[in-house]
Amino acid sequence: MVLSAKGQVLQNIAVQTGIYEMTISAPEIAKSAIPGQFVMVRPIYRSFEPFLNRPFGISNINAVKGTINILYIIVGKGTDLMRELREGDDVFLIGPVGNGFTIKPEQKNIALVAGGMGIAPLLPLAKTLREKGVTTYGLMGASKAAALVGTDAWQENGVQVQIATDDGSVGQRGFVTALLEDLLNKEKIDFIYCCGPTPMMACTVEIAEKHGVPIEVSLEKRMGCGIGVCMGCICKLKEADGSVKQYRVCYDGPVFRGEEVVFDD
Amino acid sequence: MVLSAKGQVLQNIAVQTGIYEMTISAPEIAKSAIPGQFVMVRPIYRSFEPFLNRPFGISNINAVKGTINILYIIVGKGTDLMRELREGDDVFLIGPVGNGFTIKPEQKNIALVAGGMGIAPLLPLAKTLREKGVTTYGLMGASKAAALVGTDAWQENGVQVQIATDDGSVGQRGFVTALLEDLLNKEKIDFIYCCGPTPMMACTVEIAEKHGVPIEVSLEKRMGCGIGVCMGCICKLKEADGSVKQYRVCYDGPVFRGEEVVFDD
Amino acid sequence: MTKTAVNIAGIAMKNPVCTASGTFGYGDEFGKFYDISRLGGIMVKGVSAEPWLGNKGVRIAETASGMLNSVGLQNPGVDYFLEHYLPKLRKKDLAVIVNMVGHSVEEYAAAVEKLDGHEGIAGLEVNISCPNLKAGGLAYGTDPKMAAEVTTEVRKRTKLPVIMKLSPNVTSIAEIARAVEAAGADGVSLINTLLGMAIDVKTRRPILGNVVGGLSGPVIKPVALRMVWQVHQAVQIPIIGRGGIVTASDAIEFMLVGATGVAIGCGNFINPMTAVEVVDGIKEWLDKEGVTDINEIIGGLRIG
Amino acid sequence: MTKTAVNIAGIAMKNPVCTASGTFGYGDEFGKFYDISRLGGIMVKGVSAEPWLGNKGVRIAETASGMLNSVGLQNPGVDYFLEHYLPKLRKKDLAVIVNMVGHSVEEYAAAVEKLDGHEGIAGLEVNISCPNLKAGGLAYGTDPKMAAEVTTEVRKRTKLPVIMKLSPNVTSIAEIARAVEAAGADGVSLINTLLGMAIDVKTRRPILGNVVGGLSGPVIKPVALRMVWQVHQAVQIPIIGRGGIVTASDAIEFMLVGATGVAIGCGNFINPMTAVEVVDGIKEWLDKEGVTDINEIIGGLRIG
Repeated sequence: MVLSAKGQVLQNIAVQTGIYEMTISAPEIAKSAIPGQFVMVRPIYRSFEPFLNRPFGISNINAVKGTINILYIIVGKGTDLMRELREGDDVFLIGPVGNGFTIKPEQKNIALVAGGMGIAPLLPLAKTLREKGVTTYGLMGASKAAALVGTDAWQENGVQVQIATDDGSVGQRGFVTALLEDLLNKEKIDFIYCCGPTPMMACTVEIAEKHGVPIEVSLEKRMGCGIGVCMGCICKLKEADGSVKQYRVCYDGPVFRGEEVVFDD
Repeated sequence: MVLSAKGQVLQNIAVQTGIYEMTISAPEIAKSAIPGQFVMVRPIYRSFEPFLNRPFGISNINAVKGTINILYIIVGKGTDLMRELREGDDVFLIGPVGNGFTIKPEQKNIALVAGGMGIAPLLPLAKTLREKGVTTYGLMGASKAAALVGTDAWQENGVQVQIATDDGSVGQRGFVTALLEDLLNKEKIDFIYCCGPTPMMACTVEIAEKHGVPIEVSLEKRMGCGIGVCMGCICKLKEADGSVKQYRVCYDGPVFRGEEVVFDD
Repeated sequence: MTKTAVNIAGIAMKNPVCTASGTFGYGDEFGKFYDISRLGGIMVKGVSAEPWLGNKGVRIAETASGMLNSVGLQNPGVDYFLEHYLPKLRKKDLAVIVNMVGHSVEEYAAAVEKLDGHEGIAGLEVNISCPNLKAGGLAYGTDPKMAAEVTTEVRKRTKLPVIMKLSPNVTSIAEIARAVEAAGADGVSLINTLLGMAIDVKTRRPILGNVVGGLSGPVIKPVALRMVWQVHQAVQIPIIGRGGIVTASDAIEFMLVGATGVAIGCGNFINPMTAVEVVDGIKEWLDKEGVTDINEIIGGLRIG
Repeated sequence: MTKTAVNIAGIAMKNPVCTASGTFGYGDEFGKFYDISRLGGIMVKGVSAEPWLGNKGVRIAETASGMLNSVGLQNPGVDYFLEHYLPKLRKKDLAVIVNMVGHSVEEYAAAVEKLDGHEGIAGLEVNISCPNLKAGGLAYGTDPKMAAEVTTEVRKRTKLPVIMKLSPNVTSIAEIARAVEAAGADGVSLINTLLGMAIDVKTRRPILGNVVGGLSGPVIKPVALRMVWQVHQAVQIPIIGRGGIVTASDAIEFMLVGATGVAIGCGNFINPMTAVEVVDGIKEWLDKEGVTDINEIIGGLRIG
């Protein structure tokens, strides 16, 4: 069940330079959301400007408190207005939208591979995996220490965290995909979940396939509606017969099996 | 000096059903404003929607605290958003704009005639008149008791208040102009200041002229810019030569000498 | 009991509210939010004789109080629509208006021939804002002769009500409306999107992969109202009005200037409940105003 | 030192930012906010050979991210302008572009004859969106022949640079631009307002006393950018771009699609500092981007 509802801002704080986390009271959405799903947000409840809602992966789901969290980075008009929101302000929400990650019982050792803000959907996933009692490795890639978000939340959920930064200001210098190579060489991993910039996901899928490990990726695309009708967020998937077809990231995804995705942009 | 500045909401409360009073911190505007001037307000500082600023007569000027007040009634999108504002929110302001009331030393007995929200500019005027130590009568007309605003503030400033309501739920039943007739028959009034609905002002001017009492009226018109360039708020004035010319309420007014105004709408 | 039913060129609808083509898919997705049988009608996403892939690159750009799209009419084709979507829509209680697109008169003809005679189709809406590839990409809807030609070719191939969807990118939309009326159109719907452009100063590139796109949203409402009003004075056939409708008040404004029906476009994007909120809001307004039959307000604008 | 000076059809401006006609009066009012010599130019409120009173009733209606106006070009006439405003403007360091209006070719001719030869006028902008009373109120700017005729008549009466202000309410603005270029225009400015309408459902009446009005504001920017880009590809003469510019980024977008100069319209209404903020913002952007001469970005849109 997808809902369009009024949410109330409970907290809206900076967690890094230019990166904010908003806690929103939205009981019905929190009740039904699963890891990997997202919400469409309109910052000013009573205004149609900015016009389009913004998609944000749900970074925390608290069904008991009836709250969800989102992480956002200030990029333009919409996020600029979101930053201004304070406790008690209303936001317009559509959610939970999209298909979440699939979790199979036979999975015992799991790797989460995140790039930058891409860690958002992998945070509630870590929580769920912990409840399932599986061993989870969290590999995080960021440009620099000051751009790092979410790894604490991973740790709190028992994830074995490794970090790679472009400038080496924290963790290993280089790409997160190098960490994955090492991990797959050392450990037997049953399944990989990945979210981040397109090139990073493309490379991650390549490595996963090389090691024969199944992988799911969560794609990000500019979206108009988030509910499958505007045809703005098209991606290409390989079909069983080898042909390539167009799908909607918001409605058919955002989570897809890594091997089927055509990473062409 | 007219300014375009960021103001900060200090308080925003309902003073009647559907009528609100906002206290805004705007030191430079508060420093230079005089009674009868107004401000243009954009409710959401960071948004151009709603597009046009709204004009509001300044209902209180506190140069010491650096604050101004405005009274507003919920009529549409703009005022609806204003109602949502809370302490600490920013608003965009242009002001003080327009020409205030003229106050001459020889005036000893003064009548303020207000209709509904038209009392707003007559509130700071009452304050100034008290400082000048003149005797001030305040005649207020409203549809009903529940639509009455500002008369307490008049009283606090030593104004001798009389009220007329259409339904008689408070004060005398009928029009405020009847109160004026009585007053002018009883007392020697040097000058009248008036603000309210057009028909009420037209009638007030008629009575003032009949009794040979000079009068200033503050006109209200739908405005685009409030600074004299959009030509949206045109009114007609009689010239000395008997001809009729078009003037801008926002820039050439909003205060005009009663006898020169052509009340044709 | 307030009467909200309208009849548009033989298409009976229990209320005047439709969803505009390309903003509501084929009805599936919105089933998650409400029963689409609450609507007067659905104008399904435009279908072509053969499937279209649509445009490459970025397809959506936000603008002030609106958006640009250059989706390029991606659609699975008439055959797929008839097989997979029409059967589901038949089960719903609303008028199914099939929007058709084409790049040549032959393509329009092929589409209508495939669509004609299928149970459950209440009428056809013909999008003539598509570029005529044989006329250097000039849109059919920008020339009275070309618009009339498409009308004639579609008209002669079906008994279904034919509604021509007019382009606003013209000097005189009344002239185009008269041309399609004379060519046998049963109704017109307007406005389609305004041609626009958005630039990214950081990259110094157009935001849309297709460079230009169609502008929609509340931004175009003033232009749409003006054009519906002009067309209402120019032709006798009924009008379905659209352009930035996001509230019941918007919809009523379109009916006052002459629209018999209204269509909700990207209002469906920003709030999935928009269309049903408009249905309910119109009803409330009629009751408040004491209007017993919605048909009384069509073209009821008071002037002078 | 970054070069921000541009030359538009012989009109030299220290920066490309002008204020659009009808949104800045004759410069007086804005002196309260800043020294108008900071601007590249001013396009004064349109003047006619004889004074015009403008339209009756409500003249302004707010719309989503924009506004409609039906002021009706109220102005005190050329003579009054020359006597009361031009002397003050001469003392300012900015290009004074005089906007002209008329209801007949004769009225345009009369206005230009009165204006020609006065010191301190840098150029003329000719508003051809006015209705041609002899052609049933059809706007000159909506017909290539009529637009060319006005251009020719103005052109032959002055040596001043003549800039024709184009109407966006046309099927092909490129066609109109070519017509006025062929008739001797030195430049074009676009876009004028889009014809629109606003309705008050409470009264069921048009909000504007004139029923229809001109739409401006951020709403029209996507259409304006598209049209400037089309005209830039169609003609050789320089373009002054306008339509919803409220930020420096907006102005740069117009220059990227081909405008040599830009004009701030109702952006002046919502924030009196808009024009100077745009002047400063453009300078900042050029420095940040390492562009040493603003002329480099004109038409510098990257495609493909």
